[in-house]
Formats: sequence, structure tokens, C-alpha cells
Amino acid sequence: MTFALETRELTIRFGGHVAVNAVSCGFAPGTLTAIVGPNGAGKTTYFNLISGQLKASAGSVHLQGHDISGLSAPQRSHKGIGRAFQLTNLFPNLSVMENIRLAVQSRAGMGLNMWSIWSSHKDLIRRAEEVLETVALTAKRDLAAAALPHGDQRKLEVAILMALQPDIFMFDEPTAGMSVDEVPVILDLIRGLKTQGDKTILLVEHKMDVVRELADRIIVLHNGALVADGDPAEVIASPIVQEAYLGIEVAK
Amino acid sequence: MLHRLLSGDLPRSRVLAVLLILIVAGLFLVPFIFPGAKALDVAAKICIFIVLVASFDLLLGYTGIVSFAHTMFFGIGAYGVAIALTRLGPTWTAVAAGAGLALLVSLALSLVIGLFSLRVKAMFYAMITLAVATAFQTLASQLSDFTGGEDGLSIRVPELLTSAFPEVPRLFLGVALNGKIISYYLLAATTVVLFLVMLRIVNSPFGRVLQAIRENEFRAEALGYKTVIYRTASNVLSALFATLAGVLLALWLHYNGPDTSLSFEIMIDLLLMVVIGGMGTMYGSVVGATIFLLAQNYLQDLMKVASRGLSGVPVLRDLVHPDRWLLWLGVLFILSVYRFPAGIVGKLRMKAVVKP
Amino acid sequence: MSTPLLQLEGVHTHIGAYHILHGVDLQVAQGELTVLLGRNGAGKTTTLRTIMGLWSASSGSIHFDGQDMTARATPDIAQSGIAYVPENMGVFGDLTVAENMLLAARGAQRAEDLDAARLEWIFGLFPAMKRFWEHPAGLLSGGQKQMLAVARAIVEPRKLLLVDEPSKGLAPAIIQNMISAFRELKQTDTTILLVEQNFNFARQLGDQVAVMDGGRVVHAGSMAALAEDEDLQQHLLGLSLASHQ
Amino acid sequence: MNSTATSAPALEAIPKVKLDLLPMLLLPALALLAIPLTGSFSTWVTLTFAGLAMGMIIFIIASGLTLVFGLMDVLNFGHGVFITVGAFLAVTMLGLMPAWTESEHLWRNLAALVPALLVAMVVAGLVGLVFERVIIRPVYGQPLKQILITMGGMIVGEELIKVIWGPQAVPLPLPAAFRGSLLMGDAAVEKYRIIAVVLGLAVFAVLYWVLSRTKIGLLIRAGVHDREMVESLGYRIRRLFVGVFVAGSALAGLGGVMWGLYQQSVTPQIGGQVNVLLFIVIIIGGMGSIGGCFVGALLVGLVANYAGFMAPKVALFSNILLMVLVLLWRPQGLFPVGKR
Repeated sequence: MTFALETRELTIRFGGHVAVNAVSCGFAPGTLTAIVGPNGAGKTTYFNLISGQLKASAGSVHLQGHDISGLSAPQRSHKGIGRAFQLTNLFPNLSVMENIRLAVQSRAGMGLNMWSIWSSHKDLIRRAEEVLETVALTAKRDLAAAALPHGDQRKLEVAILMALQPDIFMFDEPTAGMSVDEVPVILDLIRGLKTQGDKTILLVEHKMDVVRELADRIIVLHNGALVADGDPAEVIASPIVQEAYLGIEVAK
Repeated sequence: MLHRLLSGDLPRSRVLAVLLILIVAGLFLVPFIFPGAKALDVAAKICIFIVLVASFDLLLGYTGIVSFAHTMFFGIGAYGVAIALTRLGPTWTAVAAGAGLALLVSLALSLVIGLFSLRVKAMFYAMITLAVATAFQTLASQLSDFTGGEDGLSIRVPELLTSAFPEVPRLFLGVALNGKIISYYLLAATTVVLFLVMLRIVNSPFGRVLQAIRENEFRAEALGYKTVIYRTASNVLSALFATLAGVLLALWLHYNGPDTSLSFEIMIDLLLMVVIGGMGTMYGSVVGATIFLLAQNYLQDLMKVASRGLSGVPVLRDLVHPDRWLLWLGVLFILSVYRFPAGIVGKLRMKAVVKP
Repeated sequence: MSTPLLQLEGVHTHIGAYHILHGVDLQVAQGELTVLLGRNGAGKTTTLRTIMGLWSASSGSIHFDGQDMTARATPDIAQSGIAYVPENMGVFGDLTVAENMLLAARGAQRAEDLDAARLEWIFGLFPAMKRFWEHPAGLLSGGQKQMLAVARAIVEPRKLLLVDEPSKGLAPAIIQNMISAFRELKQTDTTILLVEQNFNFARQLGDQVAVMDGGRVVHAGSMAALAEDEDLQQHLLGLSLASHQ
Repeated sequence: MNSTATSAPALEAIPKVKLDLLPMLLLPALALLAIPLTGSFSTWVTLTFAGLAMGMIIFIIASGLTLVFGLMDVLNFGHGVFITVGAFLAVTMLGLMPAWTESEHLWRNLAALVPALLVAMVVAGLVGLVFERVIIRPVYGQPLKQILITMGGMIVGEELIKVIWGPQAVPLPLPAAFRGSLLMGDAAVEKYRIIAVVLGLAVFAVLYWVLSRTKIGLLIRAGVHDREMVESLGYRIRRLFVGVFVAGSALAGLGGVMWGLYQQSVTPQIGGQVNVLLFIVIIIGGMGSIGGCFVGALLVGLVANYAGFMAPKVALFSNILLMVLVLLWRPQGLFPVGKR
């Protein structure tokens, strides 16, 4: 079977520190994999290596079996790797609509079109409106992104990713810093993506209840290395995860 | 129709719309309302600087890049035409050749500067462009065989554009329609076209990407936009439009020298116009250029009066000396960066949103 | 019970559009080691930074040693007797170990002015500091930098020590060293507020514990009680979710 | 857990201090390379001294600029104002004491020059204090606005200088004893250049000593690295920054006097013109590095003089060329200042 996405011996060092240490892992198409691990385990760095924000010191990233290690972040985005960020990362002074439209436009490869009026591309705008609809932000389409409450900004972050229509969705703690009543909205969006069946989803998340419910599979990173991989219930119960989270037993 | 012409970017403020209509109407009626060489000259300068300021805003306001090399491209345009006309004689072919060559030089230069240094931080880029522009200015005054050195080049332009054409001009509403009037209207028409083209560019899908880069370059990259390409494209476009503004300048003045197109003072003027008019809005360039150039004349006259009135008060007299007008615009500049960074246009639009 | 050395009441902190702390109530008693536990994003680091004044509380109050610290600037807060070891260790890489230590001492102008006896004591805790005394701190390994960060914080006695995840990313041997150092530090009656994710590390050192979640302290009590009570651990830390089913 | 692991080999390894000597070798390499190219040895000596003198003055001026950048990420496009203020103050001060400056006695010349230097430093420092408060403080951490506003400060400053000292160029003659040259073998070396070199070395030595041997210096270097931590240790970094800014302005004032005497005339534009050289120097050196600033300034001075002799037309671009070459070799400058 060809993996939708695969990393082979993926490694990055910062000075003497190995942040991600020879992680080999394949992600089957249509599955949702949760990546867990304590703070500083290298999860976000692992994401950065896959989406191209960082270049690996060693190892490779493969998309549908093709080595994409040499590609830049924009090129990987065009190949179908989409990424939502841990800290909200929007265009603050542009409107909600324009934020999403920039993603739709990138997907359509229209960025270098200098001679048409942007608002005349009805198809792109319609597509953006659809996405707005799914995240229930239609009423706020003309507000500047910076003016949105935090929960809506997180929704917009996810909406931008959906507008890109990637094959691989990467969510980095999508519910971080959200109030309790806002969390289900985001989870419903991810659940919706999962039920489409053809999307490969990678999810970094700390809330174990969320992970257990959504994930088909869990991998555990600890000190940059992949230490466990498998069925959610099994992995969560395994001693290695206990150790990663609780700390190594040290003689008293 | 208007919507298409303005690329969907309407003034969005009644006051601004009225102001713009007044400016445009004023510019087109100047020969008839304010006869005399001086008024026409100020109006022509306004037109040229609208193009120049708009092209600078494409870079500074829309893409968020500070460059101090913008007058270099302005100078290349002006020198290109001036040198071609000196060498090839006053023909339209010479104008086309000069402009074409100047555009090529600007293209190459802006591409090199862009690719070499656009990856670095804003301050770094500002410093590098400042250094390059200074070197270019020195080059222009050293190559006096071509450029006329510090004296510059006085040029003969195609006959159509000279005040001696035609021998017996027709009178229209009491104004003699000679070559000077013709060249003014050609200039004004070119300004309108170039302005609308730039307005279109900033309102195209491409223009939106530029704004996205200004707002959050990292995220634009993650969306799949190769930002180096866009930043370089913005740099090149802005340089080409500045070059065209330079062509217009040389054709209007029948002269070009370091002080009219290359000097750092003009760069400063440009900064003042962009910031006061409003960064990130094309209309800001219209408002900024008009206000600045009117102030340059009006303010100096006012200061002359004030200075004479205060001739007994030592320091104050010197502070309002007409040569010190830049002092006051400098103060205005600093205040506007602090107080209303979106400039006059931004302020007007904001007001329009607050009370619809 | 006497008044705590440090007391936070209803502290809210915003960072930009983020509302991170949603009313933190926390007490740190004189002479004890209090551990702040909680998963990633619970607000532990933000709590420490808010105490240090690096981020300002948007509402609520912070009292330290009988004084209101809520609106004070970071240098004032530090001078009132709080030492801080940040998550990134804050080691000055261009400076030598000796110079790093010197900067943390208030009166000393030169390394020779440092209290020799105390220095020997610190060298006893972290022998590597003596060995690399004249070396640029940037060349130290991650574990050594962490030691330097802690050593620097105790170069002079302080009323309160704030330490952010001293075990993060360290090899087991170094963690062991760190635990012994903190044990020794506790002997000197230093009050410590320690942020940890590593529960076993925390369990060995803590007198008191506060557990954070969603920007609030959701449990406070003695470490002994929490360490005994598996159910409470499960409930609070959500760490061993499936392990005992 | 195995307790022997506490003395793991990784702990024992003593890190080696790597001294980055390559950029420093550039200076002698460049000087040696120039010997055959300049033709005669005596010409070479004259040119080298001229280059070193120019470099030293630029270093004095640029040192404050690069430190201010390193400490607070503030790049002051208005630094030239302090230079011009210093130069004009020298005109005024020396103009008040013609008898002393025209005297053939060295001590009388010095008695005129030293107060002029001091006044220039103090006043430029005060101007810096005002500049920091009014122009820079409101735009900390906003690079775009900072560039614009410091440029605005430059415009207004230059205009105010014109109000005080007038818009024209003013002569600034050297005190009598500093005129003329000394003969070193066949080579003639201008006396003033020797003074400039000595003064530049002195400033470098003092700065180096302050930065590496005093607590204030340690704080500055620590602040460049991590200003939040410096505050967490109980120091007011703002106050430190203002101190560095004022000291940097004072040095620029001192350098302005030196530059004015070097040019023997002063215009209101003098600061703006030197600004460009300063930027080239701090880019070459690595922004924030004093050592880099020193090497960069001397490189710029030497290259300008060698090129000026060998190919005058090229000389005007030699600095830009130098900058491009250095950046191609080390994109962060000769001594990149490490920021985690």
C-alpha cells in the first residue's frame, strides 16, 4: 500500500539538540492519526518538517510515494499538504472573506493574475462563501480578522485550511486556548472531514478524551523520538505513554 | 462602468469622493481657471508625482517594503529620455527608445536588488537601498559625458510638445492651445491611464497577495504563495512605474539633472506624500501629492509673509523662513506617522465606516 | 495558617487576543516547595510570567511578601526578592558561566566579589559549573545550561524561586542531579514554585501541589495526598486515562 | 536508576572556544595585497594611514549605532543629526578661540580642541536624549514606523541645524600644530591622521574594556542576547538602553568633530552623507557587533583610499562592492551576533 504521507528517518538538530530523532512513520489515506507527547516532545517541529517550514537535517518526507524533501513550503502546499497553526496565524487587517479567499485563490493558482478585478471572480468568491458557511462565519465576513473574538479566529484558521482543499490536513492543537463551549464546533469540523473518508488527517492534541474518540491511531513522540504507535486505547494504556507523560520513575 | 474603471475600489467615503472629484476637475481645468505658466507647472508636477507616489505606495503601502531607491528609478526614466533626445534629436523615436531602454535598465536593476536582498529584514533592505541609491547618484554625476554631471541636460523635445507649436495656435475660451497645453493634456491623460492601471493591479488577485504578505508573510508562504516572487514582482512593478514617471518629468521640464529627479530630497518628499496621503491606498497618492505640492508653494508664500512680520524676533524669524518649509512638513510627517498612520485617506474612510 | 509568601487572587491574563488565564487563585506558603502541574496549554508558564510581570494581569491581584505586585514592572518584582528560571533557561550564550552568575548578584561588580562559600555550595550541587567557569555559556549542553540557569537563580539567597520545567528535555541522569539539587535547596528553607509536567519529578520534591487546567487552578492540596490517590490523579491529570480500566 | 550515569562522558567534554579569526585577517590581507598594486611603498604607507584614519573616525561614529541596534533592535536613520551637531559645535567652539587654534604651540591647540570635543560630546548626547524620548520611544518594536519616523527626525534635525548655523558650508580649519605631515622614510603621513588613528584606537580600547570587563558592559551584552531575562534579574533595561543611546550619540558627536576636521569644512548635510557609510559599515560588521563594526570601518576606510588612488571612478562604488562581496561570503556580516 502507498501511504498518503510518510516520513523516513526524519531528523532535525538544532546545535547539539536533536528535536526530532529519526522518526519513520506512514499515514494511510483516509485515516486520522493523533500525535501526542509531552511538552517539548517535538510534535510541532515534526509538523514543521512535514509542511516545509523547517528543513530536515536527515531523512525524507514522501507524499503519495514521491520524495518531497527538497520542496519549499509553498510547493508542498500546492502538492496538497495543508497546515493549521497552533497559534492563530491570520492576516489581521484583512477581512474574514479576504482571508479565506486568499486560500481559495492559492488553490486555484490565481495569485499572479494582475489584470482582473479580484471581486469579479465569482466562482472563487462562491467557494469562499461555502467555506464561510460551514464554519458559521458568514455574518462576520466583512469584519477584519483581528476584530474577531478568539474562538472565531480559531474557526477562521480551520476555515482557511479547508479552503485550501488539501489531501493532508495537519491540525496543531486546534482547540488550544478555546473556551469549553467553543471546542465542539472545531471538533465537529474535523469529524466532518473524517467522515468524507478520503482525507488524511494528522492531529496534535492533548485532550485525551478528544483523541480517543476521534483517532484511528495514535503515535507518541517523546524527546523527539517515536516511542509508541497503534490503536488508541492500547497506546494510551501502554507503560511507555505513562512514562512519557508521568516522567521516568526515578529511584527515591 | 465606473466600477470596472476603478477596479471595484471606490472611494468609500463621501468626503473623499468629493475631494477626488475636485482634484481631478481642477487638474483638467487648470489652464482655463488659473492661466499662467506657474499654475500649469504646479499642476503638471502634481500629475507626475501622483504616478510616482502611487508606484512607491505599491511597494511601501501594499507590500510593506521600505525602499530608499525609488528616486533612482525615477531618475533612470528621466535620464533615459533626456540622453536619448540629446543623442538622437527631438523625435518620437528617440522618446520611445529612451523610455524603452530606461525601462529595461530599471527592470534589470530592480530584479537584481530584489533577488539579492528581499529575503532580509525590513531595516536591512532599507539600508541597502539607501546605499545603492547613493552610489547611483554619484555615478550619474560622474558620468558627465552622458548625463551632463551636476548641470544636467537641457533637451529639445518633439515639436508637438513645444510652446512654439503651432505657429498660430487656436484660441479656446481665451487660452491659446499651443504645444505646452497639448503636452499638459497628454501628461494628464497618461497620468490617468497609469493610475488606473496601478489601481487595477492592487485590486487584482495579485494585489491581494501583496497585502497578505504585508500582513503576515509567514502565513502567505504556508498558503502556497512563494513570497520572494511576489515581493520581487512588486519591487519590479513599482520601479517600472517610477521610470515612466521619470520619462514624463523629463518631457515636461525639457530638462533633467540630479536635483530634479535623483536627489535624496525627492525621496524625502515622496515619503512625506505617501505617509500624509495614506499608505496602502492608491487614492492616498492623489491626495498626498496634491496637498504636498500645493503646500510647497502656498506654505512658502505664507511663510514669507510671516518671516517678514517677525523680522525683529531672531529665532522665530529663522524658523518661519521660507527655506525652512521642509521643517514644518517634517514635523507634520512625524505627527502623522504617530497619530494617523493610515493618512488622510485612511482617516476619511474610517470616518465613513463609523457613521454610515 | 500564616499569610502565604505569594498569593494570586482571580488573575486573568490576556496575550493579544488570547485569554490565557481565567482567574487563577494560587498560594505559595513560606518555606515550602509548591508544584504547579497541568498539561500543555493549561496556563502554567503564563502564570509564572504573570507573576514576574513579563505579561501583565488584566484583572485580579498578586501579593508577594505583604506587597501588592500586580502592576509592578519586572525589574521591581525581581528586586523584591524573586528569582526566575524561564522555560528557555534564559542563559546568556555570549557570556561566560562566571559572567552569567555575576549578573544575578546584586552588589558584586566582579566575579571575585561573589560570596565564596555560597559559590562552593553551588559547585557542590552542580560540579559542571566549576569546571566550565570561564567558558562561554553558549557552548554548554542543554542539561548544563539548565543547571546554570538554576545556579544563577540561587547565586544569592532569594525569598522565592520560580522555576519553569527544569526537567524538560533532560537525560535521566541529569534529572537525578537536578532532583538532588532541589532537595538540598529545600534544606535551606527556600520557597519554591515549580512548574512541571513530569509527575514523578514533581512527586519527589513537592510539599504542596496545584493543578491547572484551562487557565485556572482546579485543585490545590498537599502532594502527599495526591500521590496516594490514584483516582484523584486520573481525574486531575487525565494522564493515566485508560491504564486501570 | 544507574547512578554512575551522572558522570556520563557528555558531561566531561570541555567545549572548545572557537575564535573566529578569519575576518580579522582580512585587514592585513587587504593591506598586503595593496602593496604591489599601489606601485611604491611610500605611497602605500600614506594611503594605508589615510585609510586607517578614515576608518577610525567612521568607527567612532558607528559604534553607538550598532550597539543601539543590537540592544533594542532600533535602527536610527537619524544618527547623522548627532554627527552634524558635533561638527558645527566644533566650528563654533574653535571659532571662539582663534588665538589658541592658530598658535604654533601644541598645548595651546589642545587646550582649544579638547574643550571643543567635550562640548560636542555633551551636547550631542543631550540631543540624543531628546531624540530617544520624542522620536524613538513611541515606536519601539515597529520596524516600519521606526524607519519612517527616524527618517523624519533626520529631516527635522537637519532643518533645525540650518536654522541655527545657516544652510551654507562653513570652513573648519585644523589647529595649526596639526597641519602638515610627518615624514616616515619616503612616506608622508599627515599629522592629523595619526591623531585620528590614536583617538580611534583609544575609543575602541575603552569600549572593549567597558563591554568585556565592567558589569554595565556585561549587561549590555546580555541585553543584546535576551532583554527579558535581564529584566527578570532585576535590571531596568530601558534605562540601560537610554544610557547606551546617549553614549552612542555623544560618540557620534565626537566623530562629527573629527570628520569635520578631516574634511576641513562642515555642511548641514554632512551627517546625512556619512549615514550611508555607517550603514555599510554596520552591515559588513554584523549588526550589533562592536568588533565587527571596528573591522568593517577599517575595511571601508582602506578600500576607499586604495581604490581612490588606483581607480578614482571605481572608488565611489568600492564600498558598495565591498558590502556585496562580504554579504555573499557571510550573509549576516563578518561577526553575526547570535540571537537564539
